[in-house]
Amino acid sequence: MTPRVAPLLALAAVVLVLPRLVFDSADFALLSLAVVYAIVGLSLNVLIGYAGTISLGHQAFVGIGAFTSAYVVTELRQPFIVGVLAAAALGGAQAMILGGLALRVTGLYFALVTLSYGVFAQDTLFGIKAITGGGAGRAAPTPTGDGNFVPYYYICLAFLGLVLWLDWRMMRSKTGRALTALRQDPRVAASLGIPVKAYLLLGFAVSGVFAGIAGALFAHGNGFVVSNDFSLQLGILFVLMTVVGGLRSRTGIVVSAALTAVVPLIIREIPGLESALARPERTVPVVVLVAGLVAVGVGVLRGGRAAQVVGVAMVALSAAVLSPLHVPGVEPQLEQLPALDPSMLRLIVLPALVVMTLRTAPGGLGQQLRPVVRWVCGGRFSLDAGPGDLREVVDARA
Amino acid sequence: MSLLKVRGLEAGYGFPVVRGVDFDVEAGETAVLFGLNGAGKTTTVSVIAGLLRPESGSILFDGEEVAGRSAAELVERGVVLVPEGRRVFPGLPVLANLRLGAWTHRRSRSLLDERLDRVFDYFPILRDRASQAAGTLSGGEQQMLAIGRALMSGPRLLLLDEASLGLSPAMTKTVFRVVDRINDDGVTVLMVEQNVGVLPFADRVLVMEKGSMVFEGVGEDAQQAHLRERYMGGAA
Amino acid sequence: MRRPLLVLFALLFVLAACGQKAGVRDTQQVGASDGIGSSSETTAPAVDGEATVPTTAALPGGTVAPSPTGGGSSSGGTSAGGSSAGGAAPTTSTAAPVAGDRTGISDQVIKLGFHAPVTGAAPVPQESFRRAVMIYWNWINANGGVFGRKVEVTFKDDQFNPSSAVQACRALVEQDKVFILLGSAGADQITACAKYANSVGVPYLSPGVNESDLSSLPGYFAISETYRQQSPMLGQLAKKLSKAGKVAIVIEDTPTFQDSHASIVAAFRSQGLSIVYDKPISKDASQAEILTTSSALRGSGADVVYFLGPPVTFIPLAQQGQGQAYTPAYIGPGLSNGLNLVAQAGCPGIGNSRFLSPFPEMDAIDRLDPNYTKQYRAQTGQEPDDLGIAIWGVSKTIHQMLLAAGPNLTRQSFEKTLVSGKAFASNVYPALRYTAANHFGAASAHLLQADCGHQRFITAATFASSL
Amino acid sequence: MTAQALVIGIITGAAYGLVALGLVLVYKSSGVLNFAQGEFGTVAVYALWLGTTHGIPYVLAVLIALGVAAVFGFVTERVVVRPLADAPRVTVLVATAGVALLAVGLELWIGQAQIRPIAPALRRQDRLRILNVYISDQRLLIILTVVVVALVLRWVFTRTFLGLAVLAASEEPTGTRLMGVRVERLSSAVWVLAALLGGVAGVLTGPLSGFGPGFLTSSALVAGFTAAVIGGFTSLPGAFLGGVVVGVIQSLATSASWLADVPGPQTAALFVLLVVILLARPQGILGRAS
Repeated sequence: MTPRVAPLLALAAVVLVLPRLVFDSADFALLSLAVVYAIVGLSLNVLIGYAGTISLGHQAFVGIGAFTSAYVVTELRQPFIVGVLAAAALGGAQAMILGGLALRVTGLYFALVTLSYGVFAQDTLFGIKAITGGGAGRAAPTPTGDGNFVPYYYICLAFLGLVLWLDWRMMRSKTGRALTALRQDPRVAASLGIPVKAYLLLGFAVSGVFAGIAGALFAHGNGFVVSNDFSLQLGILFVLMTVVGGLRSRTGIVVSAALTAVVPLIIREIPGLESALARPERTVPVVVLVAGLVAVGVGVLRGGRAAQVVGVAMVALSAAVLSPLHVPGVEPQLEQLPALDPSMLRLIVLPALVVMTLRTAPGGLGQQLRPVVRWVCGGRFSLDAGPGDLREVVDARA
Repeated sequence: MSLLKVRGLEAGYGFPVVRGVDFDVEAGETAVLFGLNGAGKTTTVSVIAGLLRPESGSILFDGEEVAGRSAAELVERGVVLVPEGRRVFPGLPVLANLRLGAWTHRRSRSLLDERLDRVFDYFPILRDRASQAAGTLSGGEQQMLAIGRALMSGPRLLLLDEASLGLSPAMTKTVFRVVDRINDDGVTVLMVEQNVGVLPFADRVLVMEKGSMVFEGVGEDAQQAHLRERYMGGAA
Repeated sequence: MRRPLLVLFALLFVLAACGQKAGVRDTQQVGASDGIGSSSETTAPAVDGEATVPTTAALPGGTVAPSPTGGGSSSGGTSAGGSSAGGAAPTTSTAAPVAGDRTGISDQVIKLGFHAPVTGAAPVPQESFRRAVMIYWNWINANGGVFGRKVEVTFKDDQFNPSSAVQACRALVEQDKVFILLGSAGADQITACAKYANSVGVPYLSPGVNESDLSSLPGYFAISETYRQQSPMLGQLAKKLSKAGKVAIVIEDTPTFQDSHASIVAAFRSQGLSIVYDKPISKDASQAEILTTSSALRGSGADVVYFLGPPVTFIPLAQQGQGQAYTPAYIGPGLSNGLNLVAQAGCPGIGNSRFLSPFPEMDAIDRLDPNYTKQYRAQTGQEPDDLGIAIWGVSKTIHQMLLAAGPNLTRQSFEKTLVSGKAFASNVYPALRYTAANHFGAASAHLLQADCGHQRFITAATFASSL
Repeated sequence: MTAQALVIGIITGAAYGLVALGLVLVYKSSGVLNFAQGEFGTVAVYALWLGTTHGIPYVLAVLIALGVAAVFGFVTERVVVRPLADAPRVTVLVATAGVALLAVGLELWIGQAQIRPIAPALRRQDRLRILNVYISDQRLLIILTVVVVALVLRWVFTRTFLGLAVLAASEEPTGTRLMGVRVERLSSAVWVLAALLGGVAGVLTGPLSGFGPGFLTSSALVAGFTAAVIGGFTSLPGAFLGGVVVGVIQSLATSASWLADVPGPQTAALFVLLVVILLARPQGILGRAS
């Protein structure tokens, strides 16, 4: 199959050129973050998707990269690229240590270890004042000059390209096949003569390197890092966005992670939505409206009558409230509610998407995008294009 | 009147497995359902036991329509399945496994003791193993436990799915003999089998092939040689 | 086909259809947020003073003219601004071209950037904050503004996280193009933001916190006493309050507070007090740590405890102390520990506390500035609170600085005015006088005292410089 | 000092034990690590807060709060857990983490980010004094609740048909269904019970030092999991004892002078404890080797 050139060019234009036309240069800080999140998603995908090991402490992986690079650049006065390399190295090293533990503690228990590790890193590792600046944090200058995010976005894109390429190479090599065998059945893999432990450690190392790179880019894009940047919530958010993207689907993960990061930007670009969110008395009906539309959609798709009826009722009710016609008694009640912040929306929308993903589309966004991806790669366009390996969404070596 | 009357049964898992199956089981008899792997035997008994919802067709148990009812309802009516692979509760002691069998009668302690005695009468070995975790029993003992557990609910129709699978010939014979005793004590039995050693105990023989019933015979009919060769894996 | 994900994304875009009501624009951007990642600033439409200012109607017929300096230096400017209100030509208002950085200044508006924690570990009440942000400036704007320019305040949430604070400040500088930056509370956030502001040449003002890291920044100005400056007075206070002469020091574990720690140790020593407990407390202390700390404090016999940290740590510490039958006099510098909200949550454990504060409490504000309560009620229809005083005071101080800097405002002329030796007395915040070498220009503070009978703080002394 | 740390550990650890009990209950009956357990509690505190600030009497507000938690648990089971019954357990873990995040988002929206005070059920602070540490009535109530709940649950699981059925369903759902047990109802009941336990944890611990969005998750979930691991993850009294161990370790870590220079000594101690236990005795201190 030869890839179709035109769509690839269009994709390149969307990633490289379109942001310059659509967004202010200041928005590139957030776009850079979107790229960073994409790298984090790919890193997590190596662990969950390829190695079949859950990590709920991935914010620690990222944080270690962030502080390493910040330290190397500000204290050791090394250039940015040295910082990134150091972050990648240290990220890989710490991941391997944790991987060593994963050899002894498996399945759900390992998930608990990573959970505890994430909190431990935030409180203890990132609290070492000499390295991280303690609660005051540490500066991490942006290599392209402070506030100059347009070139930085392209630097991040370059690293994303590198990570994607490494990931692709790895999965096409012996390592990829070994990891697949290992995920599906460690015992069979071992009996086939695959050095299970070595490959698992390698998987951790690769994931750690990716996360380290992401951390360094995060730090220098932020201009500043502090331990509170790497909370348990962030770790959960990382897992959720990766699952929504669809495990083992590079495209899906990149898209889902990027969307997660740029929620505030998306909301700003949708006319009316932001002001609706900022007005408490309008937020509730908007939420009800969305829920109603979703209910109708799901009802139509899955043939649920009740869902359709309830959905229509919700839509009608919220539309009545939102319409210029004043509904007496409704608004003053709702005014007591605070505004719904766009980034808070992430906390509500993403989990909902996760549940939907796990229930109805285990392949996640990647599965939805697969027909397009296949078409771009030169295949025939078909909505049913290869559902791929959907047997399980997340599998742990239990 | 037939205790179990199956008509036009269709079932599957998104794709059809059982297509238009009809058969009857008379009260008090032992029916044996033969067929090669993938013939739809397990699917058929799963539907009867309420584990799987049929696509269409009717299942009359004691004259009442039970197609699509839940397993819990069927157990209450007296239809109990001993599933393939036994599915005992490995972490629980044998006694707890048995007690759970009497879930539908959990309020009556006297009934419980009475049934326990009966099960121990059928399978004396279980009495010795009462406090042992079920997972530590041998395959044959687990099969006995699974049957004993099913008996605890006081079934009228006992469904046995591949009870002899993985058992030694001696153990198989033992299990068949006990099942025959259970039948003699008034419980109607429908066995899914691939082992022709069960034939001497069978009052009725059913044979399935590719999701359809291809043979239904009573008594001597079932012993025909060609059937033996085609569906029962040759000489036993 | 079941493609619910696509459907949902599509629905998100459908939302575009449910547009906004005419005339509804938010006054300030209160970016509540989740503490996740670093991208939480909201980017609502810029502040639109006129849209929501009810003041013209609410002001009692011009009886109260805002003249915080007490003298009419504003008249010339007003007419100049008025002439350009139509927005025709940018050059009409200023006779001579101005050399210097005029970012955030136009003939119509002066843009101020403000960051504060309304989410995160130790936030201030969001709704109360949102109400209060524009009260002072609405009043000024309705009465002609500052030299004819209306003052806009763009607010961003710093999530009580230095990293997010830098993000917020960067957005204020780059996207909203504000003239100066203002900080409110949270030493780590103020320090981080001030450093950033300094690196891009934007003046930064905040209530006084630490001096280390800030004293070297030419563009930073403290508009109240720093923690170090308050230490001698707190030493005197401790001496007065302590019967046993034993005092304890509990400071949140961050390097930012090193100078505060050194200064209070010195102040206690110079008062001849013996420091019987001196240990930092974690930023998010567990129940076990709080209990351990409070029982160790009790064991040490200290009857005065110097506390420096956010209310989220202070309140449980005082509560658990109370549970351990230990109610020392908590004293400290601070911005947020002296709020009524803290009294409501911390009483009776904090019953003996006294905090120095840059702003007075509700019992004294009417005496010092009667306009606050009036304006608050008139503009919001709600009862005023002390968080509003804090913001009112900052705004009033900035107003005086802007007036002093004159109509030809640039960042350079603004900073020059500040260090010119002029005094800025808002009568709410302490009087300020900066020099080129000293940007910590306050010399007094209010002393607040807990009144657990009414679950509030009362003003025990105003503008005190020693006790 | 050490003896005091022990007392402090016990009274703070009881709260962890309460969270751990809910975790163990769900794990025992469905093999799921429930990351939403903390949020069951936080949601209840928010309901209690809304109730009391709207003038509902305390006891009634508590009941409503527990009801809200129960409904939350029920909905979680129906919408999230049941459809994933056949999915790998880690998938369900991710889904419950999503539920937790969702709850935090809603709490932020409804209650803003503030740490809020709320009155305790019992106010007396100085009734009991052990080793110079006062133990408030509220803390006594927590300890009592944990012990009673642990013993009652243990009784249910070892002595009653219901408990047996729950255990059986976790091992062999099809087999259980064939015994005439309505496994789905059982699953609902377990999650409602776990949510109620979470609600009790929230309502009892929320007043100790105020609550904010996700407070029980951030303050007690990791500790609760560690406690559950110490208890072997299936032993209910073990969950309580594990909570106490975690509390004691935390208070020892806080007061240990040799740890004074380690940032976040409590978290570090917790992490080391978890790793050591999992490496040395994966079945926990009280758990049975399987």
